[in-house]
Amino acid sequence: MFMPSNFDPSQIPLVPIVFWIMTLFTVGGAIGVVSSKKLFHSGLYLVLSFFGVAGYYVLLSAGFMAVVQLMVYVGAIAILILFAVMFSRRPMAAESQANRQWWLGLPLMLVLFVVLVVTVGSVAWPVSGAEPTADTVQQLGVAFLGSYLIPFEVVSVLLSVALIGAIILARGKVEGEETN
Amino acid sequence: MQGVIDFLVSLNIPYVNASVARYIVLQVLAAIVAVAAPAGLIILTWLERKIIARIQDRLGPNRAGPFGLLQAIADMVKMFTKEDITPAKADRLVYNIAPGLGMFAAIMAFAVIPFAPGFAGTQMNVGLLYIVAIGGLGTLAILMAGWASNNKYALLGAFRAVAMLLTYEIPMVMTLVMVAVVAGSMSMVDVVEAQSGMWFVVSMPVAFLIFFLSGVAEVGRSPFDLVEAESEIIAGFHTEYSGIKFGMIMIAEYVHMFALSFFTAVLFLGGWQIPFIDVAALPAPFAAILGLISLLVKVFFFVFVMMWLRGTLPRFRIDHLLDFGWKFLVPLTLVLLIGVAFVIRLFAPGSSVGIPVAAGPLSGLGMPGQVVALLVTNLLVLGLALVVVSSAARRTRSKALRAVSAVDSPVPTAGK
Amino acid sequence: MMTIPLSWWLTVAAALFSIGVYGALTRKNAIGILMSIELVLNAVNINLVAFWRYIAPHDISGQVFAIVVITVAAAEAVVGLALVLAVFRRRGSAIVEELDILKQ
Amino acid sequence: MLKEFEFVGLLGAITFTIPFVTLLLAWLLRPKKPNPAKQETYESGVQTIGDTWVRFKAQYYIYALIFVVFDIEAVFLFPFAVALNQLPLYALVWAIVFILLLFDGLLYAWRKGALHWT
Repeated sequence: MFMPSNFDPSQIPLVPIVFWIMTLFTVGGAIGVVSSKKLFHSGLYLVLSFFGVAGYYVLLSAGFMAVVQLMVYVGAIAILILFAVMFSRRPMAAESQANRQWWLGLPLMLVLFVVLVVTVGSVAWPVSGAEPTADTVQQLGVAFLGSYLIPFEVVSVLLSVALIGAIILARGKVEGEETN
Repeated sequence: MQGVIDFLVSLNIPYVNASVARYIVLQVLAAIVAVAAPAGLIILTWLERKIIARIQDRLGPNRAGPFGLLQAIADMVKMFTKEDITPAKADRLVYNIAPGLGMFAAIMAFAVIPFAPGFAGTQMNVGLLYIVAIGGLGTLAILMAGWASNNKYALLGAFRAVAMLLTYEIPMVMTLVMVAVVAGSMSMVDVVEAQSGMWFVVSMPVAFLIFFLSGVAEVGRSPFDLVEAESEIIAGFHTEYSGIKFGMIMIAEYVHMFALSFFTAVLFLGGWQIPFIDVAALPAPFAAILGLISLLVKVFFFVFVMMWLRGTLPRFRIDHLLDFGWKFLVPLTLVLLIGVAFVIRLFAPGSSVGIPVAAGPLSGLGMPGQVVALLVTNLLVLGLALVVVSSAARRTRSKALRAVSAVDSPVPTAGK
Repeated sequence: MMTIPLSWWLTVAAALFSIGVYGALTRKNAIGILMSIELVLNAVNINLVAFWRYIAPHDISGQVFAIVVITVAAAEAVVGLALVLAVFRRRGSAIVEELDILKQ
Repeated sequence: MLKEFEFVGLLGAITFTIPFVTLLLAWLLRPKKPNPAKQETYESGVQTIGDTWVRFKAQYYIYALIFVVFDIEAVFLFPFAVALNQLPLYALVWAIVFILLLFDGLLYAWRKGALHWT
């Protein structure tokens, strides 16, 4: 056997490996979203990207965020987007989805990325070595109904307003609606 | 589980220290779950055919093996050796991914189930939300399958399925919130332990019924099987699937049904608990075996109930189904949630951790009082809902009657 | 756990953000633009949660913000897509460049 | 936290391979004789007319829309549920206000007939 005698599987760099797989999902999915020719496939790449981000949250010890990411983005928003895609005309037409300014957008994106990375590299982040407390969910509940009570209530107002607005918009009556 | 780990370490196998042993045990448990969940299909399909046959006064499968026990295996062989046809117009990649994704989602749901005292793969403190999150992947798989088939029936089936899944997910999530409120935690292990005094099915029968009903709808089984209503839209979202890919969709459906039974047993019937016996206090091997048996008995009870439902009830119509979900279950669960949260807060013990909180005014009554109060709340809310519904129905009926009589006699009868 | 430096997360988030901005600038279809905006919001969320984990793990505010961002993203998607549908119905197109009624 | 998701990861890794193994096995066993008639879209034997990917009923979309809103509501309710015993009584009142505000949205949809299947 080639294993050293003091082999300890907990020393396998599991976290970086998972990190890179999730990066593959997230960034690969994102590139798919902006470059796919079929809109429906863009939506599926978006799901892949969301999934990768959920993996990030697990690595960042934010289990609640990870599950919420899956539940809200994959389970709800992605479905909504795919529904909307199905609604639009010729969602599978393999035509270029980019507009005329795409050649301008590309260098702009690269400049933006470089600027961001340089900024990230130039700041000395005050990283604290502390571990988060075990039950973040409970903390969240106390925060929402304590110091963040007003955002909490505003969220419900925002959601119901969004719901009402969206229903008004989506229900505009048009003749010749197919009823299938 | 700790016992098994200690045992492995005590064997003094080279390289096997505590953390290696832990990984080995977890990995073996994962392998068992990943294989047993789809393999349970063999028993489930056989059971289903036998039970449905009994209900319909037939014999059911009785050729392959004793009592037809090998029927499912024969079916599997058939699935594997059938030609797999991909429609020429299909979106090939998505078409091929969808069944696998559905199967993945169904099996992954088992990750958070505590099988016996100390035997849980994870004590994740967001277990209840995890169930919902993984369920979302299944919905996505159905949408993908229906869309990629490029078949009108499949697309229509997928739309129906997704509309129904979304509708019934809300009452399900709200009952999960109620469970979290009563258990004070979102971890499945804590939920089971919170039921050591009294199963939630006793204190929250209405929440239990709603959970099970919407669960059956989530699984897409009869009477909620208009996802694949054969007589209306051929086979719904999997019209175009054949061979093993059809088999995979079927496996996903059965695994999902199995998982739902596990969830219902764990969340409302005390998981591995047995009434009047403190399972966790027994010596380790007995506790594990007895706990697992107790859980499986409950699981198969729910499996049986689901088959019974399928054998007895006709299919819902889609508008009735959606109306039932949105106009009855969702308001009912919201009101019930408010009631349950109120009762639990009234009975809550005080806490001095962090911000000190005064005890609820009724906390002196203790556990029995809380159970009775929850039960009364549940029944009151249900009674209220039924009164509202029946009065609304009466109003609609009399309106319809008036409309009919107005047509019959265009000249209104003069005066009284 | 802390084997990954904070800057990696920030770099990944920056990449996601840039890709999202690129998509929002160059996609023709309004739904594609909305998808790109979702990417941007996800990048923001990665940053928020990474800062929470590395800089102030005992202060839950980072996660509170992230959840509020998710909520806003959902509200945006709900209204945005309804808007796209309404426009699509009236004009028969979800291509942003063809929506030039104000020019005429 | 990472420990809690270890099992999910392990199970995920195994489960991920199952569909591939199944497909591979079936690929080895099954016959492969495609022909154009077989690969036609199945519509009970009738030739399919027109495009499948057409616009569908807006009603489905409206359900998805209401669902998203209530899904988010659940995200806020779960932390509230877990923290309930750590909260003063007035916090419960605020949570009920939260629920009722969203219920209001549902009632609006109901009154406007958005939940009505046509």
